[in-house]
Amino acid sequence: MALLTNFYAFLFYFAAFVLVAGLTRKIIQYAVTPAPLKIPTTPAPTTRWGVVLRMVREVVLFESLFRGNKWTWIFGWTFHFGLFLVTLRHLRYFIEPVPFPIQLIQPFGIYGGIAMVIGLAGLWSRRFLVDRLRYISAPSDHLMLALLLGIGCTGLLMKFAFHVDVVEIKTFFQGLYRYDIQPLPADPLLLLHLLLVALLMIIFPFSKLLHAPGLFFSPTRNQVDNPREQRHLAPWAKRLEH
Amino acid sequence: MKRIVYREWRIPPQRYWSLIGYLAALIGIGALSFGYMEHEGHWVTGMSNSVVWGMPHVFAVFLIVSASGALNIASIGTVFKKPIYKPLGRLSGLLAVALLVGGLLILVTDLGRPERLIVAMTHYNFSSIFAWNIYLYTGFMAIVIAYLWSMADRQGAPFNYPIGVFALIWRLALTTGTGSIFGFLVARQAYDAAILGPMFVALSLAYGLAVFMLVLFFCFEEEGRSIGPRVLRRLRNLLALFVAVVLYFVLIYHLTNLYMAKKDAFEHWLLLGGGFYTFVFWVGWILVGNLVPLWILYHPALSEQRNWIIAACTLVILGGLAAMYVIIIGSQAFPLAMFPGHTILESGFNDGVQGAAASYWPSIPEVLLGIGGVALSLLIILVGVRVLQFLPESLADEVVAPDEEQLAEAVAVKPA
Amino acid sequence: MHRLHAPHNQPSGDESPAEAVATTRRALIGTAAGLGAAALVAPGVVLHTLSAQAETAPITNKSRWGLLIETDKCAEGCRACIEACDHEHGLDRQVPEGSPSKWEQQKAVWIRKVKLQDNQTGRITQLPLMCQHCEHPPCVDVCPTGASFKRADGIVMVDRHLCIGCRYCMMACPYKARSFIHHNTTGQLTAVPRGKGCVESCNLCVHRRDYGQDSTACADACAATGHHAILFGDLKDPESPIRRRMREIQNRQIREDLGLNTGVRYAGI
Amino acid sequence: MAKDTFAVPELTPYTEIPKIQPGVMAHSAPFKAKEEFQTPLGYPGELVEDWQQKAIAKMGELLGKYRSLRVYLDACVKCGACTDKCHYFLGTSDPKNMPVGRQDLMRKVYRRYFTLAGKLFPKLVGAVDLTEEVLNDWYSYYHQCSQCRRCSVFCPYGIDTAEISMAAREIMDSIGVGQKYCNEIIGKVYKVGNNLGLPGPALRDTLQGLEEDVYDATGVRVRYPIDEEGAEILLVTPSADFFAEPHIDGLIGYGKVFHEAGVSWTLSSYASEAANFGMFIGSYENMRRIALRIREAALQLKVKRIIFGECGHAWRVAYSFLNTLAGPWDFLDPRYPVPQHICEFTYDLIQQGKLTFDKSENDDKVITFHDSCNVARASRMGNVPGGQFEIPRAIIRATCNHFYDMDEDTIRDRTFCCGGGGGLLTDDLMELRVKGAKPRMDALNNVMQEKGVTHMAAICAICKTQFSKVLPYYGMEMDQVLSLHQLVSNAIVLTRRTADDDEAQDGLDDED
Amino acid sequence: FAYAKAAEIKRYVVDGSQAAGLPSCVEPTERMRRMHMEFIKHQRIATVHQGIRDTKYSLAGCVDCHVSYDAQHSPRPINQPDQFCGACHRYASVKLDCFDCHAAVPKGLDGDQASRADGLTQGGGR
Ligand code: HEC
Ligand code: HEC
Ligand code: HEC
Ligand code: HEM
Ligand code: HEM
Ligand code: SF4
Ligand code: SF4
Ligand code: SF4
Ligand code: SF4
Ligand code: SF4
Ligand code: SF4
Repeated sequence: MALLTNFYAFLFYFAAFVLVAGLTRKIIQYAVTPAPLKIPTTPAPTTRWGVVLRMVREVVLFESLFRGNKWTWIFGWTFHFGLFLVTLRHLRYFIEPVPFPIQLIQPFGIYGGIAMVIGLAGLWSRRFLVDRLRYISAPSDHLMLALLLGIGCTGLLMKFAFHVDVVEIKTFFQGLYRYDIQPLPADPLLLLHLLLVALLMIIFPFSKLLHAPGLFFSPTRNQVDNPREQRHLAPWAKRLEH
Repeated sequence: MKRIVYREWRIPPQRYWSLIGYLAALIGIGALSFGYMEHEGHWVTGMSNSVVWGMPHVFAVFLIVSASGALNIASIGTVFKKPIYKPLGRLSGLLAVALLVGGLLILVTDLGRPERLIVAMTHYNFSSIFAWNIYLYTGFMAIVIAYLWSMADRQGAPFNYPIGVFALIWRLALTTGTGSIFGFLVARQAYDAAILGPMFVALSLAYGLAVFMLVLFFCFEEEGRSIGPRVLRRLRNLLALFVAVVLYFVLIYHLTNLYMAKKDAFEHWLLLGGGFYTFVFWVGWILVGNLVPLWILYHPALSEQRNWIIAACTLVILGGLAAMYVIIIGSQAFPLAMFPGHTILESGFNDGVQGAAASYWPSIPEVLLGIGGVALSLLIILVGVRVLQFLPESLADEVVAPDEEQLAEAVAVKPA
Repeated sequence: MHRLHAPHNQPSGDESPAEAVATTRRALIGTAAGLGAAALVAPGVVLHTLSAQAETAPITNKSRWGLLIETDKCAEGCRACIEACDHEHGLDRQVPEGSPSKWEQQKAVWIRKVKLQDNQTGRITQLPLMCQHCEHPPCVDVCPTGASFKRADGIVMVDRHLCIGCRYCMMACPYKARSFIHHNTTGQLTAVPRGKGCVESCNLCVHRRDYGQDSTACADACAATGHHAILFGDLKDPESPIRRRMREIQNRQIREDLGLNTGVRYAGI
Repeated sequence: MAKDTFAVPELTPYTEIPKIQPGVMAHSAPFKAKEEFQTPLGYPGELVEDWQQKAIAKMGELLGKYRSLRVYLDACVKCGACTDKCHYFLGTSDPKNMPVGRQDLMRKVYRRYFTLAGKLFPKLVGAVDLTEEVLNDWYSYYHQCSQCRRCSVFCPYGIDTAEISMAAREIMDSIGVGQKYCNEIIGKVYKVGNNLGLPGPALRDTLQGLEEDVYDATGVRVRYPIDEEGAEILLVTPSADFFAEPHIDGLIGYGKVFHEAGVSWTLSSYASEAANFGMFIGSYENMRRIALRIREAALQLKVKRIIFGECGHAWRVAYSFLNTLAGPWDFLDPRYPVPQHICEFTYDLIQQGKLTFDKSENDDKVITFHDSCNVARASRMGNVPGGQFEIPRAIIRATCNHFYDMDEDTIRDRTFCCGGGGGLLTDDLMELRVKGAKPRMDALNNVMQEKGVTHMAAICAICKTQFSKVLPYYGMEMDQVLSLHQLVSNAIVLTRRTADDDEAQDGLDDED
Repeated sequence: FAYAKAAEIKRYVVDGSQAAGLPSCVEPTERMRRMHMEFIKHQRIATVHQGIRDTKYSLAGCVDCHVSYDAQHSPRPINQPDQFCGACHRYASVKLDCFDCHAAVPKGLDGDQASRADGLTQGGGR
């Protein structure tokens, strides 16, 4: 028992470290790489605020994807929105006291979980049914979906079929903050759920999941369309001028 | 074959976002009312143990009924194969979904325990017409979405007709079902009538079309797309026909009620002695909702003018709300006849002492909740036409299909 | 014969309080699994006792509970049955909200008194009116979730864990027997949970049924005033007092035309 | 012409998404640049020794220089939204012509050398070594991308395959694998001043001829000046405008507009080319070198404004990059944006009511408009987003009575490339050009059938050339494609009689 | 199922409640922590629909056993944030709306007793 608890405690310390360090490194890398030319996909907003709005629409509504492919949009959006709700619901394990909005969101988190799984199933089926997607899918693309689907299904099973001791789980995670390792209940589903989650955290900075931070750095989406008004010069390009 | 070109609604962003802003504000206010009613309990509304359904239901039933009627245009296009209505099919489907969503949301937010919605979706009592309606509504939504797909996606085209027929049947079932929510209430004198089902179908046709026309005119006007006189005339004639049918059903309904001795008292009350309800019935439902619009629509000069047609549509809608008020609230206010042949002298529970009607006065939160639902429907519509190709590029005479029965129509429908 | 009002907090059995506690302990430790005795002692405070055996098997349709109301016995100005019902179910703990006229319309009422005058003869009738426990209850037919239901023993009630507060049952009930709880509730009784947003009505004092008491609060109260206008009993048992009395006097259902076969019958209307 | 080596696709009422056919376009590759074309641009003449390391090193360098590349190679989730968006895929069915398929050619190499997952588990993430085979694929398929950016419109992260093909071409150039067509042309610009290699005297001849033609046709002396110091406006236009139908009709139109506006203007023989093929090969340095010629010409001729003629990618470089590459433009008149598009100029005059048109001159035509991809998705006109769609249409509406748009999904920012952009406008890629034009041809054919459209106007030299060439493959006439300013030219009513009037007028103008 | 050792687990049972002096809940405590909602939901169906008034999983039973008393010997509503149900549910952020309707203090089963119990506490229901 103690072994298991200690293993998971270590695993989560490690996973959190990889996630944070890896993401920070990637984000810094994106941020310091210059975009030497103005390449927003036009029509593009001509003001900073316009760009913020465009970005919000992309992040919240997946606007471009909506124009691109309705099926992918429906499934993809369902999945991400569900994931978002689930994440909010999960904050209850990590915050004490639980903030009021998180308390309110709790029941929606469950629907979010269901939506997420449906969305993932839809996305995965596209990878088999559409020849173009079959062609571009690497094993990692399938595994990523399997991983998330695995997390979602174990989670839902815990919610609906094999209840676990939520309070102990919370105590375990609260303990991690203080390096005070509390016992983790040894329910198999929970252990599987957590194992997969740790895996997800570890691969996050090394996989296509970088699309989440990537979107914010995409020059075609985050640039203001004002090249005639404002001269835009990358540091390395400036050096050419002399 | 000539293709109908559909285009996203491309009014200037400032204009668009300000429209969305207004609607969002109304929805926000509706949401606040919901929060207030939910937090305080229903005592803050005008509803009581006597009048258990109030303003929210007036709005909700109106929207639901219109939703079904709005789909009528699509049906005429695909099922009855009138090509001139074809370009309107998509908008008609969108409206059907949007109005239904708005209406259902009002119903849900008015529940005593809205958080138990999931219970309503997991526990069914199949002897309840209400439970069936849950199926009818969700099914309707799914069918209309499939219908829209069959109209918009080329792969769907072969299914267009069968889905259209199915949607038509479903739509009739839905309106009948909605009407039967009332029709099955044997206890209430106003409701216990088989004719309520068909009457609701008639109401739905008129209200759905009126809403449809207003939305269509508004969208086209804003963006400067053109609607030719032919389409205008066809829609106008259709509306006139539907309004006339409504009037006919109202007549039949009250005549049969009068004929049944049991319901004498109710009829007498509603048509003469019901005070406010009598007023709403005659002025709201009959005059504003039926007679004036009919007059406009059959008037040789006015009926040719777009603004007058718009006015007629608006009146039909107002009349529709009045009709719902009478049907839903009036019928509850009239006391239950528990002791035929007796007069109630005293009662501990407002049983209609001396035949008095129960009092009900709409409260502000209920009305705002209803308006919020309407705003939500409109928001869905405006977002829909903006992001997807719902609106035909033009309905000018030279673009739309020729009238298939021009001659016959001139004789049959055209006002003399 | 009809029993007079029995004080219902009177210990019914021969168990002494001490024994009761012991039994309970055992039950909770899991050996006797809570069968039978259910008397609990909260340390040093109140002695809770139950007056009868709690039901541990599902109720059956061997009985159908009902009431017989003899209107001519019902006295002008008397409200004993109403007060008893309110007290029994904690309705007297409702806190008025809104204007008095609104409160009149919105407060929960399970049983009320109605005074009628015959339009022809001018005869005045008084009667208590509550849920009629219809055999074919329209409220149950229309309830979308099945929250309104009829127990095997004929009691029509609302499972308030399922009720979504749609009020359709209220629309359907021909007797206006139901109330919607418009307000936040406080101070509910253990035996009668009730709360905002659900619909409720007379349930023939269902907890009394399940704890084996043999009458309803209203009937007991009426008897206590000496009027004996309300008689409770099993409509299926030909030898029950209620059936015997029904054979003796003419009685009918309110709105017999609807064919609901109510469990509450009235004599003298 | 080797018309028969491939089957021309059949036009269909709707452009269907084909089933994939891997490898069907692997054979398509442009001629490689010989040493003579490589060296002027600063590239090795042939495949260098340790090309793999060099290429990877170059890739590393570009990853550090271009955020676009860095983010795009990481971010793609293989959602597939772009897969059916590329006209080359729609026309050829080769899955490596799906934008993501094209990106993956580089991404798999990137993963192998630059990511942990690719280093550890190459199979899992589809990472491969940079082999000769891969390089061949690169050469072949990165020259089947017209850098039209249609894919970036639909990609949820805006991944722009054009950025990746530009980078790939630069990497290939840097190891000595260049494309003949682009590199030769860039060399010509350096040597002569324009893509076609038309020397100054030839240009002067042509322009003189034009003046006479216009005088003959209208009786008005419209001037087509070149190298005139002190003119207010420097017009920079694609060299095709001096040379071929229908381009030259556009140039005639610009002249008439300037004439009516009463402004003085000039062309430059030193910067006699608007196009900037440096962009196609992804070379910032070459792009900058070409752009700087415009700066020099502007300084030399002491102009106050710079206006660009009709050319798509030229306008992209001008609108989006010119300020970056050759700015700042503080010596020009600050009242005008630098640079302006000729359409902006014409549109402003129309707005001010300074031009008179006789629309009936264009009544023999029913027009549709082709949004050139680089204008539509990589630049703007006017001062509101989307001006690049509205301004040309407004000009058409002002000059023609009959105008219909093509299918909504094929215009504005969803427009289909003509099939010849991005440095692919060469005869060695004819099969690709014809097949890649299919989606546009489908849409055109539809409006021809349904609306009776007879002509398609365009505002890009490459589009016009490409269409003139490709239309006949689809059974249409090459002269169905028009310059936008050709319509202006046809309809404009010339009210000023002589050039002298102009000067007098100019004086007045300057005063108010 | 393998459960963590009971000894290692933080307990929510409130001092001064009847439960504090008892070794285990109506089911093994580990099981109760995971399954109590299933038990009482099941019980409520049995009670409401079938009239079974078994006290094993009765909500009233939970309250009786787990409720604690203040200095004046008044029972404290069990759903208060520092009481048995309330504390745990707040920690786990699980909404507990049972006590919207159900009495949160033991009041016995009829009105007269309830009045007496009420004399000892304010409010009660919530
Ligand atoms: C006879 C008294 C009794 C009754 C009735 C009772 N419990 Fe308990 N319950 C206990 C005791 C004693 C414990 C503590 C056992 C332990 O410490 O291991 C407990 C523990 C619990 C726990 C675990 C709390 C913790 O701190 O780990 C839960 C949850 C619980 N009970 C819920 C309920 C519910 C729900 C009901 C109603 C169905 C109920 N109990 C009825 C006596 C009771
Ligand atoms: C809207 C009111 C309401 C709410 C909320 C409510 N109940 Fe009840 N509950 C009742 C009523 C009414 C009864 C029936 C009592 C009777 O028939 O005597 C009841 C009975 C019960 C019973 C059987 C009686 C007992 O004490 O054991 C249980 C168990 C029960 N409810 C559990 C719950 C649980 C768990 C919740 C919260 C999830 C809950 N209830 C929420 C109204 C409610
Ligand atoms: C040990 C902590 C703990 C205690 C003590 C506790 N609960 Fe819970 N309860 C939980 C947790 C955790 C859940 C949610 C479990 C899940 O979602 O899988 C829960 C869920 C519930 C649910 C289901 C709620 C829903 O919306 O699904 C009810 C009902 C409930 N508890 C009633 C009670 C009552 C009544 C008491 C007090 C007698 C009580 N609980 C005491 C931890 C506790
Ligand atoms: C800012 C936050 C994010 C945005 C805007 C975003 C956006 C998108 C979009 C637009 C897609 C393509 C459509 C699709 O296939 O669903 C996508 C795919 C995907 N996203 Fe996200 N995402 C975000 C965060 C995340 C996070 C946090 C995760 C995982 C924990 C995630 C996992 C995935 C996966 C696995 C796919 C691929 C689905 C497939 O294989 O088809 N995303 N994302
Ligand atoms: C360390 C992080 C996590 C912990 C401790 C955790 C724990 C849990 C637990 C205990 C449950 C059961 C909830 C219940 O019974 O009420 C659950 C459910 C679930 N989990 Fe997680 N989980 C974690 C991360 C994740 C992640 C990253 C995802 C999604 C990618 C996820 C998806 C789900 C889903 C979909 C459910 C079911 C719905 C729900 O109850 O919310 N979990 N999780
Ligand atoms: S207690 Fe008896 S007499 Fe008094 S009102 Fe009730 S029924 Fe009538
Ligand atoms: S009297 Fe009303 S509430 Fe009672 S069973 Fe009959 S219909 Fe239902
Ligand atoms: S209010 Fe409750 S009991 Fe009545 S019909 Fe609706 S759900 Fe059923
Ligand atoms: S039977 Fe019980 S619940 Fe019904 S009215 Fe009488 S006291 Fe009230
Ligand atoms: S930029 Fe254009 S040509 Fe290149 S891949 Fe994208 S869509 Fe195809
Ligand atoms: S649309 Fe973008 S993210 Fe999706 S497959 Fe194409 S390039 Fe990748």
